[in-house]
Amino acid sequence: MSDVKTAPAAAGVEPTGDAPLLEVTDLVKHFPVRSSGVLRRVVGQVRAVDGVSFSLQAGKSLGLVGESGCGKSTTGRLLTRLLDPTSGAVKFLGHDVAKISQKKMLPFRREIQMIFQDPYSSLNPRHTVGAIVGTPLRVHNIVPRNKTLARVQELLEVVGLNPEHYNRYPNEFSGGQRQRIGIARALAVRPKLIVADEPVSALDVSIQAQVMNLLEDLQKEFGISFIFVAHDLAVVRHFCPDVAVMYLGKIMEVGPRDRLYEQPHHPYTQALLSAIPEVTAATVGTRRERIRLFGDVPSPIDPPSGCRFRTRCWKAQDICAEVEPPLTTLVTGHQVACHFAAPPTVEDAKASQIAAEVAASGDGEVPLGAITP
Amino acid sequence: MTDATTNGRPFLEVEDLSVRFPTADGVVAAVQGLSYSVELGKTLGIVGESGSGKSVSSMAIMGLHDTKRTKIDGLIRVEDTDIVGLEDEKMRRVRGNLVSMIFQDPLSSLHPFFSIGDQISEAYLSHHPRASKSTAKKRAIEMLDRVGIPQANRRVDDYPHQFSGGMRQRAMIAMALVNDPKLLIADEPTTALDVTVQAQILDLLQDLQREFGSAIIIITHDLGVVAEMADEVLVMYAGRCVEYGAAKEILTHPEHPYTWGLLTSAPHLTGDPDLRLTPIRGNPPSLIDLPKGCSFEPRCPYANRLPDNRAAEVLPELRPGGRGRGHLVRCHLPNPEEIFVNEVQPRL
Amino acid sequence: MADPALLENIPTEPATPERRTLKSKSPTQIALERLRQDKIAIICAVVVLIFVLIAIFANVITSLTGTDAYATNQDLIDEYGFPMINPSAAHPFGIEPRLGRDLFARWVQGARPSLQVGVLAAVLSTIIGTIMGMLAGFAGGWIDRVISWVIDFLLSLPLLLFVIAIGPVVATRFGNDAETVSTVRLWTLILVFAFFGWTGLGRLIRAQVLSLREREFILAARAIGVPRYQVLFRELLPNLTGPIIVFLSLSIPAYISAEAGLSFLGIGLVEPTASWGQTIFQAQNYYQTYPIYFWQPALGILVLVLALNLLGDAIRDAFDPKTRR
Amino acid sequence: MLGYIIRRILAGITVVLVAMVAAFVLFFVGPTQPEYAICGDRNCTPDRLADIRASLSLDEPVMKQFTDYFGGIFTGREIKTGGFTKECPVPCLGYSYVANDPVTKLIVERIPVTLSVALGAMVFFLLIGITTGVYAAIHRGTILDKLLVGGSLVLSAFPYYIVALLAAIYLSIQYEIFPRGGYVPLTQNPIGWFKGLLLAWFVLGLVYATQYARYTRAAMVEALGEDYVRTARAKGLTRRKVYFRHALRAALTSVVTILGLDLAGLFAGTIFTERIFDVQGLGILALNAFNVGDLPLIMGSVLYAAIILVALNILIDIVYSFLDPRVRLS
Amino acid sequence: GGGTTPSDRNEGSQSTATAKPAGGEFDVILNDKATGPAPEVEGAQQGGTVTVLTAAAPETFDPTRSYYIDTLSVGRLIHRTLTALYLNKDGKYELVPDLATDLGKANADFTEFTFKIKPSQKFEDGTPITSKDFAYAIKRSFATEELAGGPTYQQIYFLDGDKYKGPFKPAAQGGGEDYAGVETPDDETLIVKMAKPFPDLPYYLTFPLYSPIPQAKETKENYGNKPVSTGPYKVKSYQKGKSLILDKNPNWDANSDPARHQYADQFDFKFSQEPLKLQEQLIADNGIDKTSITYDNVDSSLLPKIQGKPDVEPRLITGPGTCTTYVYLDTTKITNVDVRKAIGVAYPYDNIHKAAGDSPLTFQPGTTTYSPVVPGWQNFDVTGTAAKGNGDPERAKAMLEKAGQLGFELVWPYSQDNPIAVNTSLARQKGLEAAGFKVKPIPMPREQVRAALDDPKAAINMRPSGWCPDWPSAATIFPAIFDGRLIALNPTSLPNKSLLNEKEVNDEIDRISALPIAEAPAEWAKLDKLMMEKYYPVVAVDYAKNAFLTGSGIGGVVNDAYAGGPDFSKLFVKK
Ligand SMILES: Nc1ncnc2c1ncn2[C@@H]1O[C@H](COP(=O)(O)OP(=O)(O)OP(=O)(O)O)[C@@H](O)[C@H]1O
Ligand SMILES: Nc1ncnc2c1ncn2[C@@H]1O[C@H](COP(=O)(O)OP(=O)(O)OP(=O)(O)O)[C@@H](O)[C@H]1O
Ligand SMILES: [Mg+2]
Ligand SMILES: [Mg+2]
Repeated sequence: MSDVKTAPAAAGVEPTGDAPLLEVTDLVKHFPVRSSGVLRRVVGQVRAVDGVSFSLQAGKSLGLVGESGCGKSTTGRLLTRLLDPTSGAVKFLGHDVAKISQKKMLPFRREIQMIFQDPYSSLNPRHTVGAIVGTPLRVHNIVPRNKTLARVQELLEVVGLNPEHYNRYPNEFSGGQRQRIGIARALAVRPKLIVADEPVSALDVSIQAQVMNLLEDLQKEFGISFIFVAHDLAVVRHFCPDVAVMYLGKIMEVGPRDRLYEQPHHPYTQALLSAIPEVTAATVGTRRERIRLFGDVPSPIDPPSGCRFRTRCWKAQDICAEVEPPLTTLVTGHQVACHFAAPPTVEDAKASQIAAEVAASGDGEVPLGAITP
Repeated sequence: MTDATTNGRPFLEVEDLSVRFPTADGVVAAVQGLSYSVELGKTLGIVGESGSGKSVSSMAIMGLHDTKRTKIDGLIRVEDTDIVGLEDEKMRRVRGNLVSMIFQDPLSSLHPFFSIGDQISEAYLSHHPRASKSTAKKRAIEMLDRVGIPQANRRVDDYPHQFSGGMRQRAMIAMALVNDPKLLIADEPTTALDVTVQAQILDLLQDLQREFGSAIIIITHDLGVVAEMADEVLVMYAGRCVEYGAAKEILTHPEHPYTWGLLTSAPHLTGDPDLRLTPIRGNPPSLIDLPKGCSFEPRCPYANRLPDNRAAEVLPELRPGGRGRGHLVRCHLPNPEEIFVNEVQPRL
Repeated sequence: MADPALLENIPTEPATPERRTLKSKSPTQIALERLRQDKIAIICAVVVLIFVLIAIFANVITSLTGTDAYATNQDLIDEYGFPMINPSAAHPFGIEPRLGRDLFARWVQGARPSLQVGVLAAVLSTIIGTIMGMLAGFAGGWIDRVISWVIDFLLSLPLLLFVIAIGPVVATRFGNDAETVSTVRLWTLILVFAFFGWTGLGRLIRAQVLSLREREFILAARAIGVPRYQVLFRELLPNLTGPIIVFLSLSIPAYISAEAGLSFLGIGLVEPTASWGQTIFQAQNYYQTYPIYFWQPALGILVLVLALNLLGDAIRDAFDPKTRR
Repeated sequence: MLGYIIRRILAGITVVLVAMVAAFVLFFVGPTQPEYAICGDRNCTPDRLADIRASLSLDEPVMKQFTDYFGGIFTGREIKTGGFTKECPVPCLGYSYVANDPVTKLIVERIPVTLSVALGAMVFFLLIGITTGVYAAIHRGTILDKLLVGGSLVLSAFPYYIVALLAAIYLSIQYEIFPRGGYVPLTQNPIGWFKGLLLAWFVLGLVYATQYARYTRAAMVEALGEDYVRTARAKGLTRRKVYFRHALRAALTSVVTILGLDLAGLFAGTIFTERIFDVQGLGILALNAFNVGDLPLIMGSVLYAAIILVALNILIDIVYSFLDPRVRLS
Repeated sequence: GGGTTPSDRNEGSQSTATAKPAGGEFDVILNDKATGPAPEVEGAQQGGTVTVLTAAAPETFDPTRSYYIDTLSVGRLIHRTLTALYLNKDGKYELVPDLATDLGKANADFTEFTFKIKPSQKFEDGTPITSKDFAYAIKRSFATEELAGGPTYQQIYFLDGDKYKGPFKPAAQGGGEDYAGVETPDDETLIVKMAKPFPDLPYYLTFPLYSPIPQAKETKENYGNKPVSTGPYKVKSYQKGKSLILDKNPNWDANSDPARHQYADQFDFKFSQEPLKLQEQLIADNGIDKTSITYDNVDSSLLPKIQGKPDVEPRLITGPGTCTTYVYLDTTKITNVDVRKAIGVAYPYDNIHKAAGDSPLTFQPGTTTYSPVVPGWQNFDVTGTAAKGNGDPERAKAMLEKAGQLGFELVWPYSQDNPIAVNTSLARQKGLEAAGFKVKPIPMPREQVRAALDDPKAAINMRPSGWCPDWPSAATIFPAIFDGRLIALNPTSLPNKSLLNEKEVNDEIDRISALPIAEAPAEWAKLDKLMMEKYYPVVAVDYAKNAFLTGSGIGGVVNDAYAGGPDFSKLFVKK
């Protein structure tokens, strides 16, 4: 294991100046939607990621939360250049990753790695564990061929797997063990940044904690930075000092976790937090007064004008439909994109429930300004 | 609320249920010696990690196992009917009528080729053979409306893929409730959904229960969900019940090390984020050659506190918990309460 | 050593001496090990191997047994064309009606062209189909459209009729002695089969690649920086072994029996190549009056086909980590 | 959907055109000598050979023949054949060299025959194949299941020609289990039509049925494992409904795609079946055309086969989209 | 005319037989006085349908285009002609007047013939038959470009035969309504004029080619689909290559027809049948097969299912055919007659027959250029092999050595896709090699074999083929294939496949051709012997025999050599 630590530093990517490890500015990714006509014209865009900015210092971790389809994975893939951004910049140590030619990407690939959500589909079922973990070593020529076996076994040990399972296939492992294999693979190149796309979502709670602890330890041990994507706010809170909440391709609220979880200013963050069922003596057997959201997430092809959340927001007023609220820094030190940013109150829960009832009795929508807090 | 019991007995009684699958590798003992009961108007939560036999046991209540490939022993009594070994046609009349079930993944559980309305009416028609198609369709629209699908009369002809995840699960619920069952088994109904949607669905289930007074079994691995929904909790591990009792009791004063593990391994929204999580070490055992002693022994951090090799050698009986009140626990540890208060609670 | 906390809760077994001798095994090695455990597979492999050896050493076998596939023994034939002798040491399977050639030797010699056509055409079409399917599925865009179009195009040509049109024509371009014509015919048949035969596999592979392409392990490989062609051949290809092996094991017998079928249209292989298909064709009228003539090539094909099929299934299973025996 | 279909049709047209060009080129590359076939064995004088060549325009430049031919399809043309000049209306596919009849007529005449064989066999193999496939899937692992799979292997190991010939001899001639083969138009005598085709349907159907049983079995096994089948059972549906409405419906989609190609093959003619069971359809027609180098008929056959294939491919896509609403709307 | 048999057995065939052929058996009785009706067939019954199965696929039933043995014999059911050939009860052929009142009156040098038409004869539609209809048929027979495939003696023998192009072409191109070779002074009289003596004309007129054709019903190339009938049967339906169904013709006058019967109600011809299947059908004799018959020769591979089986063997009808199998030797390339004879001596007759799947039922060894069914036939044996056994390689070798030609190279083509052809070629090769020849068989696609046999420039020197006389006269043989002047007349094709050009032979052909029918046969026989002894242009291999199966429910089955099988008109269905 000590070998891993002293592995030669990655060649090629030198930091320029004192740039942060990662700086994302106005990142946009639109997927074209084509018509079904003869010409297959582009008739629309799935605005999967629509202007996301944040930065990350070396050794730190940023959590990315949000509901399904809000663009978390797409962001992750843009960072690792598995997708080319429509616009915007991803600066890694000052180099714009989005503009490097595919051929020159190799050194960067060594610096930015990825862990995937699904431990079943992220491992090639026809490769042995040895081959899976050995691939990055081979591709980046990290160790001579005859040393690969030993190095892979060390990596397996680091992630807590039996090194003698080298010749086994992934399907012979449990979900948690597979996720460890995926982690060993990402670790093999000793990256500076790991984009973890929901690495524990598919795991059982008991196993989830094992993997979380492992990631935590690895981060401490090797000083790796993480972009940690998840939909579970508790998990993100546990792992990341900074958290960004996404909704429909945009960041709604971002900041240090204490502020964000204790003083959520965005109605959406508030709704998310209140929706999480918790085991506390207080909750057992009784339902809390929670914020209830109505309706579904709108289509990213045609997002609502102005504030994207307004169609489900009990606070929404006319201005929300007209002006898109910018991400503004609050006194608490975190940033929120809302015209009516305010800490949660008991009235919010009530108002949201009224709105939900209005929606249910009507056609599923609530007119703007119908509920005034 | 309606009378909680029929003939003074709980609506559903499961006694000493065991489900085994003979396979090429050996006999998989998916469920062993499981007993519990549910009363009308009450909710039972079953928790446990993947593969602990939650689904298998509840599918046994529905009679969904392939009788040729499954060995089911014990007693399952629904209302007045003994389900085990019931002949096919009679069982069919119970399914979806007296007892119905919703599943984890609403997309794969709905037939992709039939419209939502068709699938709901079909469920209605199969237990109301004399009803006309249009009645069935009206009933479907009514149910969709009831579960909160906006513009139900238009959406009834949509196909599952045209629904969002939350709507699909609502449709599943509508389908399950179309025949006014007295027991609804919800097998991880929200695992595939986002938290906000999960909250909507859980609300819906509670509303419906309040309205119809039916019994609910909710299967989940999320203790938070159990805490919000259940009156009673059954914790399963490796096919056996390891702890059983009132929800409040079990969630606040659990006595089985496995339950402690479940509580300590999940991060919480409040509390110190820098506090290290305490996972349950190791992996779940194979159900083919279970250790003859306590199945949790290999992963139990407290097993070594027992004298001799008892944990590994002797299967612990389900015994009343320290504080009584119907709390049952399957553990050899003599002083679980003490350990919980002193060693486990601080980590929460 | 890293922080011991890393290993907390994980029961690590102590390093055994085995660890030192552990070797990295390729999937093929693992599959072979598994195959060795499979009795049916071994039997089938032996059967196939015997057939292959017979095909390769046909000349040796005939000369060892003192039989000759080409020498006529018309003195042993009666005036109605029927053999006047029963199978004997000199002619273990008896002799052919009409010309009186030794049937055993012809059976042995017939294994060669039959297997040649079957194996070569199947291997070629498998290679073409795999590459085309992978290209179309992975590259997408216009490459996909072109390949899909070509597949449609080839499917729309009546294969049989083109063999009829091409076969005899090509042969005569190369020479006019029996040997040349026969060899050219063999190769034409192989190439035509391969050229038309890959489309089914191509489509299948394309569909598979389309779905595999979305799997996260492909993303993982790209994230690591695995070059494109390696993604194709190292990551995707092993996941296609199932359909490829099945196709191969089904198409070898299909081509063998297609060659036999073509003989009925007068466009199969030609003498002096004594293929099984050719023999069945000539023997069809004798199915009741001289059954051994008809049945020996028919049984040859039958046994070979069954063995190949079962072997194919076994190999596919051996390569598939999911199937455990 | 409509746009998609139009796109498919356009692509299909290019396929058909290139297939015809290929047939044309192949004909001129190969030393086919239709004049000999037409001239016959007797009295084939050099003068007559030259006459025939001229009357078939074989002495003209290839390019001109090609443009004449294709022009004829759209505008019609006059054709000189066998000493007579004939009007050939749109769509003119030329006159068969040998039969001296318009190709269109020859093909159209045979279509009912081939369709009768193909559709009847289809009914047979779908019925037998799908029911046995479903049965085997439901009872997978049993001896019957294994027998079915093994039997289909054995059957596929023999050249089809032999299977069909022996079936004809044993089943119909020696033991008279089936009526004698032979095509009688349906419109003329429905019973005769049915009797005459029965054995052909049976044998052709059986050979295909073994394959379809295998496809269906595999698809059914997969479908039976799907969650929605479990849901169907949980709703309290009868077994029959679960298997046939829910599982089979899903399994059929994959069978339908294969069916498209197979049907295209059958519609283009089944040479051996037609020959052995005395139902001469398009297969024999095309075979003879290729054998004697009857260019217009070859081109006609290729055109027909290509159109059938393209059309069926498109049709299958449409059918598929009706079976699977996910395809329909995306 | 002539060529090969309909079944295209153009290569090798046949073996030993018991019957020693002797001369004179098949002399034709010229029965000028014969009148209808034809003598009853023993046991004949009315009604029923006769099904005829065959692997062949006749191309057309246009009388003008009928020339294959099967279309000719089927044509005789449909068409009546001026004269007819009839096989009588005693197995003798009679040439009888049919629609004509006698066999025709010829002038002294056989260049003009006059026929009187029988009165009140009708077509199937009831319109009366006149001499114009015969004249039109004659004119139509010259339209060989439009209606290809028919016999062409008229172009050689008839007046202006080489110039006139038939009624479909304009006069400018040599066609038109007017043809000098035929005159019809009135509706009963027909005068036909020749360019050179043609005593055999009454034979030639038995072809459906010269059945009356009503010009009003002319449908040109479609006429064959529904020819207008004059015979006992008319076409009910015809599908090319598939089936032909014949119904009774109510307007046929039995009393005027000395050569035809009308027993069955219907004839159902089924073409393009699978050979093995059709033979099995007749052997099994079940259901409809009981009233079926075939004219295809039985395959020797099936004989064990027939011979010695009391229920099958009697239904195998055998008898002589008309064809003779030869190997033409290119006399311009194998110039030494002794070498040619050595080939005949070395020829592996038996082995070739075995290889070809022949049996004693399908051939009889033959050593002459025509067979005993031709009047006047005389046997002789130039090679001394009797065309039996496997030749005498030793003697052949000695002959070669004597001629100083040991290792002489023999080259022939064979069809690579036809196993029979491949097998026979192999047997031939082994036999000839044993005698010290160098041998080079060339495999070719079927079409090319046809072309090579017909191509004077082909690099081959042996052409395995055969010949069949069109009527019982050697006049359909020598002038057609051994006349040396044919070579110059046909620079690119090869009626004379031996390229034999001997003045002696040519002169004899001219002389004998002008002799009356009664005198010619003996002369032809002499020419045959002379030609073979002196020039040996062909290896004569065998005389074909017919051996065909019939269902048990069919009566009146006799082998009619010139009908290539049964005489259909004699068939009846047993009740
Ligand atoms: N290749 C693509 N083509 C078109 N649309 C896409 C593509 N990939 C993603 N999208 C769309 O972009 C949006 C964001 O997708 P993304 O996968 O980033 O969401 P996510 O936040 O990761 O969701 P989840 O929690 O379900 O993983 C979705 O609406 C998705 O449908
Ligand atoms: N048909 C079967 N044959 C063999 N084993 C089976 C079968 N069905 C289930 N099992 C096994 O029974 C055990 C219990 O399965 P079950 O589905 O009840 O788990 P679960 O508690 O519902 O888990 P999850 O949370 O993953 O749904 C598992 O180990 C499973 O592999
Ligand atoms: Mg995602
Ligand atoms: Mg489950």
